[in-house]
Amino acid sequence: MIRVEFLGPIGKAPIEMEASTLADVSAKLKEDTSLATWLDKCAVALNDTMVNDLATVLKDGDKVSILPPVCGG
Amino acid sequence: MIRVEFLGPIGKAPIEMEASTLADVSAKLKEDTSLATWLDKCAVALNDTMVNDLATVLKDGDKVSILPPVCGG
Amino acid sequence: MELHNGPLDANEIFGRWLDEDMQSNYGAFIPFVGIIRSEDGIDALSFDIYEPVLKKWFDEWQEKAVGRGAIVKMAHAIGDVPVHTSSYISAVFSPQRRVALELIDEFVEGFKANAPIWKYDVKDGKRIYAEDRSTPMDGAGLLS
Amino acid sequence: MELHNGPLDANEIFGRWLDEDMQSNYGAFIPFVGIIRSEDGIDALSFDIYEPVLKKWFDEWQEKAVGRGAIVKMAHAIGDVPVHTSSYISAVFSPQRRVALELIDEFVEGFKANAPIWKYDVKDGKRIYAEDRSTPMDGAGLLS
Repeated sequence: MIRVEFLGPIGKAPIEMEASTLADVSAKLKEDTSLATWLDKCAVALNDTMVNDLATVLKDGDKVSILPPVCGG
Repeated sequence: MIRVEFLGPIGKAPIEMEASTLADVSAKLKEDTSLATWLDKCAVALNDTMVNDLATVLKDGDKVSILPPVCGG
Repeated sequence: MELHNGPLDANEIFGRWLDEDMQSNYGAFIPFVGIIRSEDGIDALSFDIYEPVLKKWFDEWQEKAVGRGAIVKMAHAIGDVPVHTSSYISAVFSPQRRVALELIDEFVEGFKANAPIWKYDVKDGKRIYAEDRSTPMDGAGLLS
Repeated sequence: MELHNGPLDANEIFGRWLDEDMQSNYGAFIPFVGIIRSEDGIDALSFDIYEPVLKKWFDEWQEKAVGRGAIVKMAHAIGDVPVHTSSYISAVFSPQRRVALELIDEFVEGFKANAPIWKYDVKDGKRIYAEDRSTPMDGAGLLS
């Protein structure tokens, strides 16, 4: 099981799922219509490190964070 | 009569002279060997406004300032 | 890097940062102080921060700065920050003027683009995501 | 624009400038603090300033800044400034981040090139003109 957290304004509770790569996470999140407007604008962190590759392999207990568009300052 | 002041590190007392243009001032200062190493590096102000033209006309009581290379900060 | 609940005390932060490194033989210290402007009828801006990723982002910048002989510092507010108070201060100490001026520009712009911070307008007690002023982070769209 | 005898009290100046314009609805405040580095065995740097021309130089910059919706401020030390103390602070207030970052860079570089200030190393009680670090002002050589 891995855990997916939605940060900032997405306002969605974390979910747990089985997934062996980020591509699996992508496939599952695309089924969720409440995320339809978010996914193409969001970046992704794995265990708090930004990641850029859908082939990234996941292991039990991993944390995947979904980061929407930012505006600090 | 006009007055010529030498600023900062030049360390030379002000002098008074007759001069109708800045070209006259230039001619007189070039006769002063103590200024030989300064004149080509110095900028000029007339009554505290920077000037760039040797033909600038002077009148009685004018103040010409000689400004050597700067380094504020 | 430091996070504060509510507006920053810019004087306290400036004085403390200066004390920390005034004797470190840097020649230039440039803080950037962000102040909340009164516009569009807002009472305040409000901020969410994801600290673990922000900390890594900051540590990478610190490494870059040190590689150029400089250091960076940063403070940001969490939660509501009323208009005409400060939400964000970043700073550079560097031996040289040029490095300091270039680094503060890059650091502030890099921050705007990739620090994991979300901004909301506070109007009539409501908190509205500032979507139109927000920027997708590097790598956005990976899962889409 | 303000001139002080001896080192600047950076905290006092920062706090006062911030108080003056924190409520003026600017979004960014960037001070540049120049600190005397210990190098080449100097005890201090020392400065001569020709205030009438500096004032005109500053007023022209203020006009430029106002034309871009911003303002500039400046403080400089006269006389001796010991190592690890501050000789120079300039600052920009601007509604926008980009204008602030660009203006502080231009203002500090313009200052270096054309503010009528002369710098001396202070070593073993002697005051030595910092000729090799000095720059002829725009229009230099007119009388040569």
